Amino acid sequence: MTRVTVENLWKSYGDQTVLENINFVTEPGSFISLVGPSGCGKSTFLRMMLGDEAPSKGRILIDGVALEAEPSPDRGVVFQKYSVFPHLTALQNVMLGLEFAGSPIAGRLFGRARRQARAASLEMLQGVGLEQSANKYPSELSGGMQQRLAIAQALVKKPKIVLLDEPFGALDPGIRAEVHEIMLRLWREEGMTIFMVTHDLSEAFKLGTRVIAFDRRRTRPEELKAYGATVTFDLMVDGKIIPPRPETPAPLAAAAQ
Amino acid sequence: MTRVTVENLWKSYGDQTVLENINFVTEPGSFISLVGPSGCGKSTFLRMMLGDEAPSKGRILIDGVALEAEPSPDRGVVFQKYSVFPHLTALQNVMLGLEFAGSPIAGRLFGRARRQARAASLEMLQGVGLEQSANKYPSELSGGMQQRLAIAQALVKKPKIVLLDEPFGALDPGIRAEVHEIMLRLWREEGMTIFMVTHDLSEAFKLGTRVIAFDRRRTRPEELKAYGATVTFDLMVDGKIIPPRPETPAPLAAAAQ
Amino acid sequence: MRRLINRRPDAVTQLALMLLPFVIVVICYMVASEARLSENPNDKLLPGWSTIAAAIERMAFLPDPRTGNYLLWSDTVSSLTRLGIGVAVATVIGGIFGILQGLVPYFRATFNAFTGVLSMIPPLAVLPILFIIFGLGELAKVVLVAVGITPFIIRDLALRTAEIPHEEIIKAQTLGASTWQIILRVVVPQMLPRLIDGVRLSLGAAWLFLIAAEAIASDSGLGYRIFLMRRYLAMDVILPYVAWITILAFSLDLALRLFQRVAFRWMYRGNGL
Amino acid sequence: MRRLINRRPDAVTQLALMLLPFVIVVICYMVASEARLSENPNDKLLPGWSTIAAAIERMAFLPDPRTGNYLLWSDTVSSLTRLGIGVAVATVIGGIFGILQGLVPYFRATFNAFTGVLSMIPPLAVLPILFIIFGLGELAKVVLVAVGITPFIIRDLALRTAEIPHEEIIKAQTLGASTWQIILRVVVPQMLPRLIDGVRLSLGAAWLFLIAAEAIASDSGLGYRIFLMRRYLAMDVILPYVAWITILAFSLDLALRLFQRVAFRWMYRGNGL
Amino acid sequence: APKKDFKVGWSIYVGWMPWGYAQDNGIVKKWADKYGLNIELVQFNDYIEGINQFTAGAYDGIMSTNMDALAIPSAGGVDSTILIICDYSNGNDVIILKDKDALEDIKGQKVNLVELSVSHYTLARGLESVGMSEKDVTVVNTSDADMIAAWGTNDVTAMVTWNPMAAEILTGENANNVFDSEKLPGEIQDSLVVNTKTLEENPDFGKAMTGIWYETMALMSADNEAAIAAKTAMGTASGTDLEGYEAQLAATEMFYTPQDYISFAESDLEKTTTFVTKFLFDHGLLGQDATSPGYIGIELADGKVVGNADNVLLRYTTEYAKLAADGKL
Ligand SMILES: Nc1ncnc2c1ncn2[C@@H]1O[C@H](COP(=O)(O)OP(=O)(O)OP(=O)(O)O)[C@@H](O)[C@H]1O
Ligand SMILES: Nc1ncnc2c1ncn2[C@@H]1O[C@H](COP(=O)(O)OP(=O)(O)OP(=O)(O)O)[C@@H](O)[C@H]1O
Ligand SMILES: [Mg+2]
Ligand SMILES: [Mg+2]
Repeated sequence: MTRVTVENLWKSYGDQTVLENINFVTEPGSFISLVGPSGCGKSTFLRMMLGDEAPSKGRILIDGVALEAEPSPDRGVVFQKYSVFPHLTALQNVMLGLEFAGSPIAGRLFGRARRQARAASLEMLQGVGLEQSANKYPSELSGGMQQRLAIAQALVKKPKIVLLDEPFGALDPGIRAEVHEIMLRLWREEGMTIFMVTHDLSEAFKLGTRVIAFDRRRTRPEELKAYGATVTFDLMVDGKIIPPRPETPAPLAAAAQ
Repeated sequence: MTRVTVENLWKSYGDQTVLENINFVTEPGSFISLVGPSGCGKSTFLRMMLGDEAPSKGRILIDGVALEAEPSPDRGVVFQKYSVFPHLTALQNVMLGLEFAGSPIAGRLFGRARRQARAASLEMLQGVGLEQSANKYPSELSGGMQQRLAIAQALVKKPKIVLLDEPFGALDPGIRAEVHEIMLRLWREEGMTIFMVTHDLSEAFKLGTRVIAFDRRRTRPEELKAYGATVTFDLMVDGKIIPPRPETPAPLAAAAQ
Repeated sequence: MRRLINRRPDAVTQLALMLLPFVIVVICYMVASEARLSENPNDKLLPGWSTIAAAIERMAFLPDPRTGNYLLWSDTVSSLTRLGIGVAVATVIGGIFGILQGLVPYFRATFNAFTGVLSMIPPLAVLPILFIIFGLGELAKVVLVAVGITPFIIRDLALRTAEIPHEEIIKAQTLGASTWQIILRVVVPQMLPRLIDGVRLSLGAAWLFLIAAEAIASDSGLGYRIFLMRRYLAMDVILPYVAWITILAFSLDLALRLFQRVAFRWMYRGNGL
Repeated sequence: MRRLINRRPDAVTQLALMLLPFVIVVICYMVASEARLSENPNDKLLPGWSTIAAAIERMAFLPDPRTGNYLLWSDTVSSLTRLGIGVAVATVIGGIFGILQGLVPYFRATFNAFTGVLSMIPPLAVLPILFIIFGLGELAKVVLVAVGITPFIIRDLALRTAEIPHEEIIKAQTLGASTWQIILRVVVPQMLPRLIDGVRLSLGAAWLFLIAAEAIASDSGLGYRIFLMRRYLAMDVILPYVAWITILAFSLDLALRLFQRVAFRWMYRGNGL
Repeated sequence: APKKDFKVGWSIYVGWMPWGYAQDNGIVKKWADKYGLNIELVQFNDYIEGINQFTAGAYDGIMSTNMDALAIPSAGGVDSTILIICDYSNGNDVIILKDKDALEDIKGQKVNLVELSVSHYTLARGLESVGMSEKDVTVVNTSDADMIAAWGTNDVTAMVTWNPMAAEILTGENANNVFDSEKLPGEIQDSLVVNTKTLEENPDFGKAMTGIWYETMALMSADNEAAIAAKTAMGTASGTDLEGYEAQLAATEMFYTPQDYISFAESDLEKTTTFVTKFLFDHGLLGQDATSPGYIGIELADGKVVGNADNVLLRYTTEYAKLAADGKL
């Protein structure tokens, strides 16, 4: 079980401050929804969680240890687009992570190791309902199937933390609900911590155990550069859907408990 | 005021039937929302309305006259993407339609005609709230601004019919609501007929005076090729938001009255 | 009347239109040839069909009295061998450098400017230097072809590699891939079809360099024959040779395209439903 | 230890790495030149710096005793004039045919296959025909350059034109545009920057054809000088000329890129917020 | 170990075709085997490229004119020896005018030729003979491969070129031979040039080459079927037929026997040599340091040095031909 601590985190690009003084601690096994207006820095935050970007100030700890400064298999990710490899079939996409671990030079498994990886991957595919499409290429899958594949691909490595950047934005409502179910089931089974960025508040509250909103506090044009977004509301959801109440941001301190 | 009659319309690509036996008549000044699952042929229907595709069978009449077999200025269009010209500023984008009409050879207006077109276009831009951005290129505008620009560009020609293909799909909820207001205002002012394809049922009911759903009646694999989608429900909305009731499709005949 | 832009020719018209410019060229040739031959029946510039046919028979279907070879075929074998090796070498080097330049920042910093400058040097101008360094044997010709097209292939592939969505590279890392594994399993398989595109684009230049190299030092090859015959203005041989080179170039291009389709099915399956 | 792929050189390292391959080439040259000169002080193949400097002074800064011209400059003017005219002609023809081929189905049906075949013919092989038709003067050189690159420009631009989203063309029609108006106001403005890309891509080939043409019949020009100097292995002149051509090619490319930035601001503004 | 492998370049020219024939018909191999060597004759499509390769040290011998030998390897500091003079041009290099028939008419015209080649030399000597100089014409460098095509264009009114192109052009009605190398006997020598150092260290190489040459010469100069067959093969190889090849031979003074060569080489070559050095010096072809036409010394067959005796870089030798004449090879 994993606890993520975000301490006094700032991020600027040049003289443009994007994120300002972000602080929170997550309970092990949390499902955290990140919401906020476009351009407020949600993806930037995820990139820092991944290690793809370095914070300008402050730090992120995982179970008390500063996180590795580059992407690693303990943090899985699903992007809105380009999340699966177009040149591999669904099954190959899922097996890939296992092959990387098992074969540093060839990047491919053979013989028994391969059969094991294959079995594990097929099971994973079954978990997301893609066992019928194991031998199809991503371009032959619908958007919803591609996102389910991306989830299977990320989860087969059993990461401690999963980062989702608007993973369901492109799906239509019916398929979206279906993927939500799969996501929740896997989260409960695996006990990992999930961060999910979404634009859809009802999705945020339906899935998250906690909803954190980023926004700028100061929006006067002359202040835009110097001040970034920070946590403007932070709600525990306790597993049931609560409608958004953006007018009463919970104090930061309450969240850190 | 325009009445569109769709009579016994079929469309196939090769031996794949996409649309099958579509029939309806619209009241003048209707705002028709078209909904249906992905791939059911909504865009294909709009392309036939545009004259970009020819029906395989049946016909479309506008005020009793078969429609021109190629796009013409009486039918404006706003696509989800690529709806404005990237190499023209917002103002130039709106003026373009007026310049085409006024200058067959040069495609540009000069002197007084130009000043008039400019004034009309600026007014249109004001109508969609873009007067501040008149001299910006589309790449400098946000997605919502680009779609508002596309609407202004289409409406400056005062088309009898406006066709919208998922025009607001890429916008986030706040901006979307804002563009809805603009769209409704312009529709009321101009009295044109609007066809809008959307995936969002609440949008369909919020904006439409009538909601038409396309779907396949037969979905057994061996039937997929031979049978296309047709009108599976058709509801008059009367200007207020009614929740979707897909389980009770209204009979075709009711709609045709 | 529909707009021109919306009018599509039917299949028959399409075929007729396609043939039209070729027919016009042939007619122009015939008229000009006729005119010149009626003035001077020995004119070599625009020989008549029968002269050309005789030349084709001599070059392709009768053994050369001196060497006993069928010249057209032995020339073709020589040229294609050189071209093939040169292009293969360029492909391998271009593939390796292109991918590394596109992917590894240190590699890019080192070689980007250098390959940029290299690609601007006109190889014909350094031909003498190449011949001096690589001698005049087959090696020099192969090297000229390779030197001529490698910088282009590198630059093209480096750009394409840099276009791989950053998300894919991040994703591979979250799956535990090392740099080497990323190259092997993520980048190379996706870049192979692009590399073939790059090779196809540079085939024209490759032919050019091959012909230029064969013009200078050789005793066989399509370019050699053309330059030898040029001394005598033997257009009855040159024209069929040019046509033959054109056919070969076309077939090579087609073969590469077909290979791409067969070998990289993932690019052509489905259409992102 | 981070993955190689995630490590970025800082600005100073970047500069050092960039210079590295150039420095290595220079050192290799110096060593090889030193070695040859110590064996034979008159060696012409790899002249020392002082010999090269003397040759540069002679060609660029002293008038030629026979003609009174400063040879480097008069050669440069000749070559750039030919190149410029040839490329300009190719650009105009390529622009017109490319756009029509990409946009108008009837036009495409007529010319697509033809330009495809044309682009496969190696222009060097048909030189004699070009000479007879266009003479041996400046015209022939300009024509060779133009003939050499036009098919490529046409094909490139036709592809790019066909890539214009169908939605834009439909949209223009719903705004009442005729085919001509679509070409004038929608297609041409968007294709001009692509056309410049096409020209940039074909500049390398243009230089090649220019040098080939100048090698065949000329009395001035950079290619003429190189091939003349090759007659007695005057590498002290050839090397600076090659470097100079490289610099010119680089500058032309840069100039076109800058022009593109200035003239087509819409392509570079914003980033699709 | 002593050097065993030798490479010699040749290019297509009437006087050098026998080398290709010797290679194809085992004569080269026979003589190479006799001396335990490997000799490879390589054909250059581009004559100058071969000389450049020789100068750069990639080849041990090359077929070259005396003038190019002096301007390229010798001026490039490579001490070279003319081992055999195969022939001299006796009408092979021709000044051709369109529609005019006197050399004087060339004044003011553009003249297409391979600049700095023997054609250029022929032009210079021709102009001299009628009291003009190069200033009276404009020289346009034209690739030898394109001379015939160039002649067909309206731009071209005057041309200097060599056989077989000259013969082909002269078949046209409007082409007139106004000057040719028949008037410059012995000045344009087509020779086998070898690296002096290589020759000194490997006399067997010189012997083998000499043996190859005179055996081939004996074969082709005989009056029998074999000679006809040989000349036919040489004609075909140079892109023409027996008749065309015979016509070219007519404009070439071949040295069929060692004696022919020895008596030519030991005659007074000093005068011809001076013409050549002057031409080269005037065109800046003796190197940047050259201060006079005699800057590079030329050692004649009798040991006499023309020009700078401290800088001898081109040598004539009849030593090997004498062995051949004496049957001592
Ligand atoms: N590499 C970069 N260089 C400079 N500015 C950047 C960079 N990446 C992001 N930004 C800026 O940082 C801000 C936050 O971007 P980010 O992508 O994190 O927003 P977001 O909250 O994910 O928005 P969206 O909801 O639209 O995805 C934006 O203003 C963006 O322009
Ligand atoms: N040019 C074409 N050739 C062949 N099939 C086509 C063509 N255009 C569309 N189709 C097919 O017709 C069907 C309907 O496509 P259409 O784009 O109209 O669907 P849609 O309802 O707009 O879907 P979406 O909601 O995803 O936009 C699809 O199965 C599609 O594959
Ligand atoms: Mg984002
Ligand atoms: Mg659609």
